[in-house]
Amino acid sequence: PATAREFILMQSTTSTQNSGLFDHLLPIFSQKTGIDVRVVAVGTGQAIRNAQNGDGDILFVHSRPSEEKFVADGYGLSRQDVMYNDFVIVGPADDPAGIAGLTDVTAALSEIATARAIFASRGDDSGTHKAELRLWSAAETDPFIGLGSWYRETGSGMGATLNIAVGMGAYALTDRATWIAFGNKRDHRIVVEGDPRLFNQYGIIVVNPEKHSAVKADLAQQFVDWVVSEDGQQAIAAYKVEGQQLFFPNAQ
Amino acid sequence: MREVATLRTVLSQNVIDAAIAPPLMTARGLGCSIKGQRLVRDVDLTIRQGRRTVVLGPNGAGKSVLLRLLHGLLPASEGTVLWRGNPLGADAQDGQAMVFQRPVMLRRSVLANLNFALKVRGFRGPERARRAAQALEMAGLDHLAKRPARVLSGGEQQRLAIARALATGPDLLLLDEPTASLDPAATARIEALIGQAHASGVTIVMVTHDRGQAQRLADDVVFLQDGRLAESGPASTLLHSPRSDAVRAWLDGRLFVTTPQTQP
Amino acid sequence: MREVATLRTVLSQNVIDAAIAPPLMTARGLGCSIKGQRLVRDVDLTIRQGRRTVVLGPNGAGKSVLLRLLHGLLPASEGTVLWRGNPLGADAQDGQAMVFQRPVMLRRSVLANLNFALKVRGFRGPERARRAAQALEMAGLDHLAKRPARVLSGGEQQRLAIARALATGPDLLLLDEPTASLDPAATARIEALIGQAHASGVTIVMVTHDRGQAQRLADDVVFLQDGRLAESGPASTLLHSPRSDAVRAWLDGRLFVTTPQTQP
Amino acid sequence: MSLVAGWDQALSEIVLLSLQVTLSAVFVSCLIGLPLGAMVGAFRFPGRRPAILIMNVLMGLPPVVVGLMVYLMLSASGPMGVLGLLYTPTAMIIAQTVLVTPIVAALSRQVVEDLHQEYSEQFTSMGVGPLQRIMALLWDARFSLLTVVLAGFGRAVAEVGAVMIVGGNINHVTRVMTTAIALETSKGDLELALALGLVLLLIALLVNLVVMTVRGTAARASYA
Amino acid sequence: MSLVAGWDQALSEIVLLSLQVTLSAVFVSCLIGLPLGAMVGAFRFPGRRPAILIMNVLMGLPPVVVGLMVYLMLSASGPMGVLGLLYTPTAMIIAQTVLVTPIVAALSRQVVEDLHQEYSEQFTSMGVGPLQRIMALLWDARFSLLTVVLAGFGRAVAEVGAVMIVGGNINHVTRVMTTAIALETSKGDLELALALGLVLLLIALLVNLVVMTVRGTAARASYA
Ligand SMILES: Nc1ncnc2c1ncn2[C@@H]1O[C@H](COP(=O)(O)OP(=O)(O)OP(=O)(O)O)[C@@H](O)[C@H]1O
Ligand SMILES: Nc1ncnc2c1ncn2[C@@H]1O[C@H](COP(=O)(O)OP(=O)(O)OP(=O)(O)O)[C@@H](O)[C@H]1O
Ligand SMILES: [Mg+2]
Ligand SMILES: [Mg+2]
Repeated sequence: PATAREFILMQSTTSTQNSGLFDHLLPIFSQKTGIDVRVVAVGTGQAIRNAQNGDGDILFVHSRPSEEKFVADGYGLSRQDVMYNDFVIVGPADDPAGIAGLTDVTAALSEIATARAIFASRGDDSGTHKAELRLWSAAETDPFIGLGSWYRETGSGMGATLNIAVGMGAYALTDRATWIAFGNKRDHRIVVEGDPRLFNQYGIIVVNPEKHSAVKADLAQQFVDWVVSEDGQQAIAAYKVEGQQLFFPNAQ
Repeated sequence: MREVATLRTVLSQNVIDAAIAPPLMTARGLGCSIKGQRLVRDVDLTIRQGRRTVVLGPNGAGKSVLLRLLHGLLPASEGTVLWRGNPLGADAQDGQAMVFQRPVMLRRSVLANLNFALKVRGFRGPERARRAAQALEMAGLDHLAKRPARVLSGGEQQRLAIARALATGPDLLLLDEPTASLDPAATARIEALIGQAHASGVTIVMVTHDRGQAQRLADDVVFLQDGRLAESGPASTLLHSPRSDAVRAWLDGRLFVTTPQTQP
Repeated sequence: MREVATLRTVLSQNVIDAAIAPPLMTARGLGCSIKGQRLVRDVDLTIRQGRRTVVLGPNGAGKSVLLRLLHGLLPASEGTVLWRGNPLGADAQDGQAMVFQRPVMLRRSVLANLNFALKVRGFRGPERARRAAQALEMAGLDHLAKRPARVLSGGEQQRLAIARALATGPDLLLLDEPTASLDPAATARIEALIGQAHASGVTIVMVTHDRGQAQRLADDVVFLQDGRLAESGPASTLLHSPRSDAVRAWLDGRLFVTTPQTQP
Repeated sequence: MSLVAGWDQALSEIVLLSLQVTLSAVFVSCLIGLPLGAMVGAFRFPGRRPAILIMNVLMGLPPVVVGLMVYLMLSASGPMGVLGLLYTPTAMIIAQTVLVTPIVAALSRQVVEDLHQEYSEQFTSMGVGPLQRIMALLWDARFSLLTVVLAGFGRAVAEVGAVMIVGGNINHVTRVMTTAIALETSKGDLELALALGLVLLLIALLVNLVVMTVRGTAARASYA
Repeated sequence: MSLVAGWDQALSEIVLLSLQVTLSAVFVSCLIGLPLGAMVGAFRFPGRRPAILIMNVLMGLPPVVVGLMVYLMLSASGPMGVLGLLYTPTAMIIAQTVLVTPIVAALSRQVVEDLHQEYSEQFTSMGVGPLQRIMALLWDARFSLLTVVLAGFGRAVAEVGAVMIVGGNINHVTRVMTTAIALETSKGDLELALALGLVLLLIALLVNLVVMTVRGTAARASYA
């Protein structure tokens, strides 16, 4: 339907798409500007790679070191914070590691390792996966000693990993937005939350048109400007699922 | 040629007299239509135990269709066929064997074709081997036993088909132009085999275009034209003093390519 | 039966005298082995323009294989075949038509089978329609023109195959037992058609098991046994005073089922 | 199912795109694969066995790999980037065509070869040229080839890996049934995913029904 | 390719699991699909046309849907949860079997039906029973059926959607070539993904070569 209209292409991650944020946010922007935003939601690595190849005008992911490298390598114009949410650890109701209610994520992870309770890791170098690995090292625990037994690398996206975690009664690290929007919770629930180290920052980058002339940097910049503007930030804050706010705008 | 004789000795004494021979198969008002074409119609026919019935008629008269009807391969659209007194059922082919006008060979060796037919009829072990060997000899195909059946020459295939049918020891043998592509010697040999089978009590229904063959082999003759029975009766009367024009014309070699069938 | 006459009038005057007829096709030392079996060997043969050559021999002698070799369907393992003076090449079948022992019908109607053959040989429009209609009439199949060719009776298929081959107006016609499953009248008619084609200059090579037919049609006779040429020559000499035992035995109907071929 | 029912317009958009992409891909695959299969099935030529081998192997072409290859071709930094085809239905058609063509070719090779065994000598005798031969074989084998084409359709309509990569599953632009199913699955909405799967099967059923009806009519017509 | 070379042990583990899962699934699919296809191809019975339709439609069964259905069956809260099969190679074999069986059945139905047209009357005349008939048809069509089986193998070996869901792509447990390719793709390591894809095609090539060699030998033996 958008044939006659201008559009930009955004490379983003499956977890962001699965949260439903884009379905809320993008129509508001399109209404306002007449620009459609087309989202390709893939793994973080793939999103960055696609953007490097020039197959996108905007990169919108949550993996700060990779984003900064992307800009440093000249693929992006500049990186801006947009919003954050937080990671949580979800687990089965019977809580075999006995970590429910803990607010110290490293302690919780150590408990999981000690109890050899099954933990489903994304294992796909995504933003969430990298955050998880940082937490394990903060807990001074090497999960890879349990690789193949209690530490399971699913090598899949967030949703698939949650399906697997639910399917085999495993713990998993996920972002709150995905979890709230997730439909196959069964008797899984959030067991650990609230640790400041679980902070999850989203950043947005306009792809550098000097690398790829087809990049619509002007239109992309319009979107970025809007998303970090008062309007855009409010729209983000207004997105709620089951009464809960999923993302917290924090653009400077 | 003693093979068929050894194959079936049971009935060999009581070659039954024509007049009192009990009916083995009876067709009443038999008809067959396929997709609106009436290929065969109004056929009344009695095949008597131990007799040789020869079916004659021009190309396209319905001879092969009739054989298929009797053998239970085509469903009758009209009328009935009684086989040993009972309507043709799932066991229509029990005790029967048919040699098709165009022999169908499995994609296997000559010997495997024989073995398959024998296995299906329940022959096992040495008995099967014996019968297969006998059939090979009968067909004169010993030297080709291991050759794929489908590369055999036309005549060799025809001989294999006949041997395969005889090997299982049927009570009723339906032969559709079995010697059409045989050399004169093989034809003579097959005729002799048919004679022997007949002598040992096998009932035979045979289609042929060869007048001489009909004269040599037929006890009874059935003459078809345009799907109808033009005439039928003992060979002696029918072939020598036919009543119908059709048979007379055919015997004179005057019955030319059939005219368009009248539509139903 | 005027159809073939009208089909080919070009050469009808100069029916060529046997002695001086130029060779149309020549085989020298021709042999064919398949998977180690020598099916045909050492065949020297001259097919003369405008003559009718009849190939005789028992089942499995290699008659069909020989026809395939001459027609360029099988590669010669030994020797050569010259067609109009040139070795058989990609255009081997130009000007030739063959009727196979087992007719192959396309999965189409009778008429479509004729039209396909004509189209392939470059006939278009009204000329094609004319020839197709003529062929239908020739085969006596007008009333079956729209029927799928593969449900025709055995004899009808054979007639269609002959008509299909004649329709394209070949110079050389190879016929493999063309009347094997034809009724007497159809046989007579096909023989007449072959005679007419011959009269109009078509060269004919024909396999048959029918001694009478050979006598009626043959100018030259080739007798094969066990893949070898047992004897060849003018029909008059060969059929009446054969030199070889094989031919004598065959003529007497004594040549029984071939013995195992000696392996190469 | 009520979920599906309440989703009318978006669903029909997705269904139509699915059909458009799949049928186009199958059509192009047949244009290439049927003659190719018929050629390899009917002709003897040096390298024929390797050709058959390759066609058979390519039936196992992984969709993700095909997706990646087409992506790299069409990507802005790829050789055909200027065409701007990435993340369009055209890209999805290309990817599916690459995937389905070997299936159609390999299977029709087998079907045509079986038929050609019967026709071969007759055709050579008649002087049937290469093109006529292929056309006649394809025509006479058409009823058997239908199953081959339906196998190709099945592969295309169910395929998600390749279209996901080159189409991007962009809402209102390149979202088709399979990518929608994958999305709902990753959202954990398994019921909706299954319901969509059912709809997809219904579409396949419909296409098959149409094909079978046409086939039946044609078979009857070819008799008359 | 050096990436692949340096990855020796992990790779061989994945390759072996891929082969194990795929070959098992194809084997079971043939056990079910070939006789089923032959039955529908050879016998006339009420409901035959619907049966053919269903088999053809099921060739378009979407892998993700199959994955979900098997997932729901095998999941802890599903009817067969007690077996604890989810996220094991067995689950992957089940899912692929569900996917491949209709392909084998539908295609072999066509092959057997074509052959049976020729054999039918002869078999009935000989009194060939149903079981013997099916066995004989499958045996005599075996060379054509090989292509069918290879099509099934191609589908199974390339399949990712179903095994991803029921296997979970768990490192050292259920990771196979296709899920590894998907993973590397999602990581953006397209080169490694493509290299793995190449390895997968090599595996398929190998399997096809073995099959073709066996076929060639058998064809020669069946002649002698
Ligand atoms: N399945 C079918 N559908 C339509 N017509 C058929 C079918 N089978 C046979 N026919 C037609 O029925 C007629 C009789 O066929 P049949 O094979 O019985 O002839 P026939 O007497 O055996 O002739 P021939 O001596 O040539 O073998 C033929 O005209 C044929 O075309
Ligand atoms: N492709 C092949 N492979 C092996 N053997 C073959 C092949 N084709 C024919 N033969 C054999 O070659 C021999 C000659 O066959 P051919 O068909 O030429 O015989 P024919 O003289 O035409 O006999 P008929 O009168 O029975 O038709 C036969 O024994 C046959 O089994
Ligand atoms: Mg007949
Ligand atoms: Mg012959």
